[in-house]
Amino acid sequence: MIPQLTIALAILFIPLVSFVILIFFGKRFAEKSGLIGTAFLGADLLLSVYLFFSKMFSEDKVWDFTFTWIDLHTVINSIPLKLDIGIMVDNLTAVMLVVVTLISFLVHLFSLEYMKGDVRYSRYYANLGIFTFSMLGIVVTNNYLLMYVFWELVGLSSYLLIGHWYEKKSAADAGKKAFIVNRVGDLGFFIGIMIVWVQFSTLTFSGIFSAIGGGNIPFGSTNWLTAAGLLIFCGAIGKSAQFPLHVWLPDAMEGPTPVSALIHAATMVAAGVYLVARTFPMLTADALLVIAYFGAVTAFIAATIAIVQNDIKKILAYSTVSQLGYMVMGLGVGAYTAGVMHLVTHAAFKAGLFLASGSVIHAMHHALHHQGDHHTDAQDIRFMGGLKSKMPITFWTILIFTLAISGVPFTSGFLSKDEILAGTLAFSHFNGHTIIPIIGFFVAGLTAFYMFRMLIVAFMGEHQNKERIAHIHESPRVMTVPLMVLAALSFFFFFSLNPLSASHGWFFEKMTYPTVAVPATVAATPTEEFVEEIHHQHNLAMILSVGIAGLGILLAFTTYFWKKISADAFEKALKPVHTFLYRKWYFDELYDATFVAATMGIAKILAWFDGAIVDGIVNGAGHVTKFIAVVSGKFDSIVVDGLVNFTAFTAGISGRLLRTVQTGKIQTYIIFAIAGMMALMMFYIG
Amino acid sequence: MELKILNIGVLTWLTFLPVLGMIIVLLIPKEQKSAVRWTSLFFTVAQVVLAFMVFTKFDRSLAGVHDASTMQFSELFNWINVKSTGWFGSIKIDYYLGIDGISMPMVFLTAIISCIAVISSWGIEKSIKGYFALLLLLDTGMMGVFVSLDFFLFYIFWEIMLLPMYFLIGVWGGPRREYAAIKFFLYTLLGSVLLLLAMLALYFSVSVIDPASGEKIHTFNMLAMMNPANYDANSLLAGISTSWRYIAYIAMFIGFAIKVPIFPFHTWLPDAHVEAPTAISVILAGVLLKMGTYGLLRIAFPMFPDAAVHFAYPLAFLGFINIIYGALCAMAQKDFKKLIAYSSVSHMGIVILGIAAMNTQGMLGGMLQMFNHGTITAMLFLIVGVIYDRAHTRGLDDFGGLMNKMPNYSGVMSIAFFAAIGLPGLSGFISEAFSFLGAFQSFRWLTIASAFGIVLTAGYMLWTLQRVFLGTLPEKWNNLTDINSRELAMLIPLTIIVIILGIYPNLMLDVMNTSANSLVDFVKMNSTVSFGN
Amino acid sequence: MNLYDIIFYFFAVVTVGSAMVVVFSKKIVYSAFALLFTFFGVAGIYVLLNADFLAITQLLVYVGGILVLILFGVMLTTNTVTIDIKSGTMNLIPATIVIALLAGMLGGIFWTSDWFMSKQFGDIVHTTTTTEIGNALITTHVLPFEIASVVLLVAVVGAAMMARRERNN
Amino acid sequence: MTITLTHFLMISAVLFSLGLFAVITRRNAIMVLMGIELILNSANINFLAFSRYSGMNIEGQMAAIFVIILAAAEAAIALAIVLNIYKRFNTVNVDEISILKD
Repeated sequence: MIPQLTIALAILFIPLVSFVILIFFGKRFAEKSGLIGTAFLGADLLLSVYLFFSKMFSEDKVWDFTFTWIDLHTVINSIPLKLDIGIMVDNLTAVMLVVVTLISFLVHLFSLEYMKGDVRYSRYYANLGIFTFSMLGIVVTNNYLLMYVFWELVGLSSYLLIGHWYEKKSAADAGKKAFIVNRVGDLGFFIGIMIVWVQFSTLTFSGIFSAIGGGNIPFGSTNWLTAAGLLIFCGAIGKSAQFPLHVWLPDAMEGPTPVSALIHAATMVAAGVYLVARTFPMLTADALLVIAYFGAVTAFIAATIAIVQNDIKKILAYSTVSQLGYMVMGLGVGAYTAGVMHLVTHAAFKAGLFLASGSVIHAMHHALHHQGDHHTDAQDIRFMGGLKSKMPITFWTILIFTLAISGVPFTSGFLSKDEILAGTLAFSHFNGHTIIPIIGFFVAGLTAFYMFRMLIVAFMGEHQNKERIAHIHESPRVMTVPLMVLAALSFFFFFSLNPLSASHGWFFEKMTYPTVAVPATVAATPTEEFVEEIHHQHNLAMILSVGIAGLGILLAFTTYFWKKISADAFEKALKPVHTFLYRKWYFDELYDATFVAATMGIAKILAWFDGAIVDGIVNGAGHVTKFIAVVSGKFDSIVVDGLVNFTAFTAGISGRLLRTVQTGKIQTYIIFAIAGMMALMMFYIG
Repeated sequence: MELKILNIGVLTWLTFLPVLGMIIVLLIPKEQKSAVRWTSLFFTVAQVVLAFMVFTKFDRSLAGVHDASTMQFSELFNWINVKSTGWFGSIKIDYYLGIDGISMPMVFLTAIISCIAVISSWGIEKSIKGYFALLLLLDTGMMGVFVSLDFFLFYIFWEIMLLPMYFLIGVWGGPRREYAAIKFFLYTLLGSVLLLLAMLALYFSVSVIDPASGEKIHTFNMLAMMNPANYDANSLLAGISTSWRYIAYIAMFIGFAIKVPIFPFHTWLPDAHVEAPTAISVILAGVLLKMGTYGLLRIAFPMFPDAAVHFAYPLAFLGFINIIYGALCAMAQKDFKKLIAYSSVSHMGIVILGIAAMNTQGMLGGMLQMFNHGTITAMLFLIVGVIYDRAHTRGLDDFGGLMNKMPNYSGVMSIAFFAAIGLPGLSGFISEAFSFLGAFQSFRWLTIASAFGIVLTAGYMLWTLQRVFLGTLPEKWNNLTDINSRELAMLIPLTIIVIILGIYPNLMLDVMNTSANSLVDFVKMNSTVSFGN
Repeated sequence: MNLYDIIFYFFAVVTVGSAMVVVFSKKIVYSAFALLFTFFGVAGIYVLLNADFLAITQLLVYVGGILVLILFGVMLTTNTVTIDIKSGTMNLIPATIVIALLAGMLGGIFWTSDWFMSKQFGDIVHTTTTTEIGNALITTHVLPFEIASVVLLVAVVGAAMMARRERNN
Repeated sequence: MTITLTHFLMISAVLFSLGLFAVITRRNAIMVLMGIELILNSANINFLAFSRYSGMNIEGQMAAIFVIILAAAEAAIALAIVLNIYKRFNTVNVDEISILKD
């Protein structure tokens, strides 16, 4: 193993050490546990940065270390059957390592103040530790098995963090929902892994791709190859909250806000995108098309919902879903580097947005607490307003983030979003699916609109409650510093020196397209052709996207700042549409009424079936046996034992019997006579 | 490989140590309750130590299964020898013990679970002597089943185990204990009868040359029964894929299926579990259920390879039903113990699915799942027992918010729950994954359908976790105390096993691997061989 | 379906229907009057069976004699005709079973039996049978005829005597 | 389908069953009497039907004539008995007149 990989291993395990220390000795450290966690993550960040630079300046394409974890000592299809696992660092991993450790570190820092006085302060930092560990695991692994392992661990830590305040039923519910919905996606992922393993007897990326490149196709059919790709993508659907499994992410906002920033904005949900990027070489054209459509539909649905939400975290949650859809769409159309870049830029500005909203909520909470007001929702933007002057740092950073997410030039968001849009245009150029770029541009406009709506309503204008605003203060340094760092990272110069095009920056240079492994007959457009076309579409995409974003921003200002258009009137006029969007397209209701209700119903029916029918048969058999036993017992005591007595009684009994027949009523006799006659008739005739 | 203590084989020690303990327990005056407890504990701990010795000395490269020369720690004595009795011929029954990769994990599991059962029975007050004596007898029965290589001996141990179980449920159980005990007893007895019939059919079909006299005699030797050459040409079970062979296989299968339990023979399980005291539930779920699948692997598959291959798909289908049906039934339960009982049904379905696949991964997955399910379900039942001891109720809806009240308990519980869900890093994952991977190779769509079980499992497990441990604590449980050190002493070893096997499953897989491969090859090879020709 | 058939079914329906009223009616007076129609129907069936003399005899004896007797009996044994006479029933269930079986049996036998049929059936001329009956009564059947007349005489005398003795009481 | 012997026999069977039913189930003696009349009528139908379908044999009609004669006599006697019973027990319900039993 080369030394750099030892560093990678160190990066991976440092957060785990933090977790172990805090979970077992957290009580002892109490208030200091936050500092301990932050210190570990700081070290981790430094190592990641070092590794990043050494990888960037290295000539090696990939550093890889693989060893056999389990050897089954048998062969299948003349390949020895064993599970190889290991770690690897390529450019994508190096970047992701920095992204994860940086944001995790900032969130640790931010939480020092935000979570102060929490009942489970040390548990919180422990959970952050195990989350970071699992997320880093996803990033550094070189095979699907470990990927799945860490994938599930990420799910677990997300469950723990969402349910941090588990006394609240909604928090516990949200955690459970997140885990189960993710499990549904993971089920597909797992089936995909099964297909891959059964065919290739290996789960390392390089092994699989070289096998496919060598013409080895699952079950000899490209359809199965497409299916395998799509099933693995199912994992991404779950983790990255893509339609139709996006429902868990907004609920996950029940967790502490810094957690939302780390997990549900920057890293964990991006894992799905990362998975698609990793799987990219084995995705066929059909699979990519489906992925692109899933991304587009997700981006569209989430953006429409975000327009009407009032909870600041809900708005950000849906914008996250929408942006994730964007990234998936980007990968789906084949704009690999753009998708990955959007993942990175989005991580910075979305984490910033969440932390800023955390700062606002923190301040609001404080003020409300001071007033003794426990009814007003601290997260509702309608109760904010005019916070600009009170919280200048928060305002200015959030403005930068909003500009970035809206895709305004000179920001990082502009660079990546522009490339994705150019990619969609190129995609439609090659195979005529024009709906994808249309959705892409439309969603860009929507994004600009709802983000500025949030900004204007929350920060500008007048605050409605004089007393409350007097108590609102800017958050302490420990919270604003992370905001400023992230704001700085939202500018273009970190990714490309040319503010209008990323394609000549270091990112595009280092993050080259992976070699496509699938057979040429089912592969998407060849990379060179596609990149060429992107260049052609670049200017068009830039002009359109800037224009549309500007339009969205303008609309937001006219509606909410200058109030030239009445939002309320619109809302009234379009009541059904508004309700439909406000209730999130009724996805939750739909799932509750179908899947959840059906499962519970079937469960109840089966439980009844089990108790009443299956067990009933068993008990019935028991009763029958018992009855037979009783009868045979009676037979013994009455017939066999009483045979002697019976003989003696026969005369008496028959006499008594005959006496009852003698009713003295002639009609009864007639009946007997007829019956007897009929018996005789039967005997002789019949 | 041999290991002798005082010139007596280690397997005999393992098997009969608890009987020794039972005798001593019966000699202790009944006033000295703690002496009874400590004696039982001493003997079971000694058993664990022996099992661990065997585990470390076990040669991982020897296959066993059908080959007498690679059976380890084997002991072979003539036990019953009746000279020619008319048409019956001479009867020769051997005292034949030995272990291979299939039985080694089970031996280890039995020792550990028995020891933990003794610890968890510390609070038993009602006729304590009888209780521990029966528990130790049960231990012998279970251990004997896993080490005997003579079918007759196997059957004797199989029956020995029934009786203490009946009394332990029927005397120390809950309110409906008699019903549950009788149900369990009758159900298992039905299985035993079918097993006996199949055994006799095998006995009369197989004959070997007696080395002493040189004449051909019938034998109960399992390994002889696996060898196609030993079947008499015109006997009942000669030939290949004959209907008699299928009938014998099915009879044997039902005998084992009742123990597993496989749908629709599973209904004794929830009742027995609910009524049984905690320690007995632990043994029931931890060891007894494994006997069914162990029987399939040790007896049914190698002796009827043609039928095993022929009925592989139906078997896998039953596994599928077990997985889904068990999970759905569990979801609807309101009783904590019943829920765990149904989850056992679901998890044992994974074992069935894995071994039905008839390939190395599936077989290994199934066998590992047998061990892992033993430890995980034991933990779950202990967890229920802990809360039941304190609150005297098992209603899931009666609780809530225990996480704050009992943090250590909740920590252990979380590990058990997530292990049951199959979370990577804990032991349940790798065995489930292998079972599914193996099954996928053989039955593609069925496995995909079965995989939905993992979503359902997550559903009911998390729901339970939420109902019991999250939320707010009801007023009435304010005086609950956290788990004490005795309870921790029984849970911690299991927790450690669960975590270690989750990270490094090779520890167990190594032991089983050679045998599993050998079993798969043996079944595949003999499935096309005509018996007795 | 010719006229003969129509007439047959008509009488059949009258006979069976009214007989049912006789049997199942709750009021005895209704039964008595329904009996009248039954007798008429039966007489019609007699005609269809080429027994014109008997049909007339049926009407005379049954309707003119027996029915009137029955009506007298009804009136004499109940206080008034108008009041609902609760003529209760008994043995309903065994009777129903036995009768149903019997009816089924009879019907079955009648239906399935292969009856002896005269070959000259088609040639029969529809003429009156009165002459033939008269001849038969005074030739071949003279002894039964005489006995019947004695029986009738005894019956009439006996009935009168019983009625008278009862009056004395 | 023309009318055959069986049709007449069926009517007679129905009449017979109804008559017997009345005899068995009715309490009122007069109803019993009516049932008997129905039975006699059904017998007559049989006589005539067989006579007709066996080639216009006059014997059947002769039997029917004697049946009618006897029916008339029977009715007269029976009614006399009923009237006597009524005087004696003040009821005509046959089930109450069960002195035969004791």
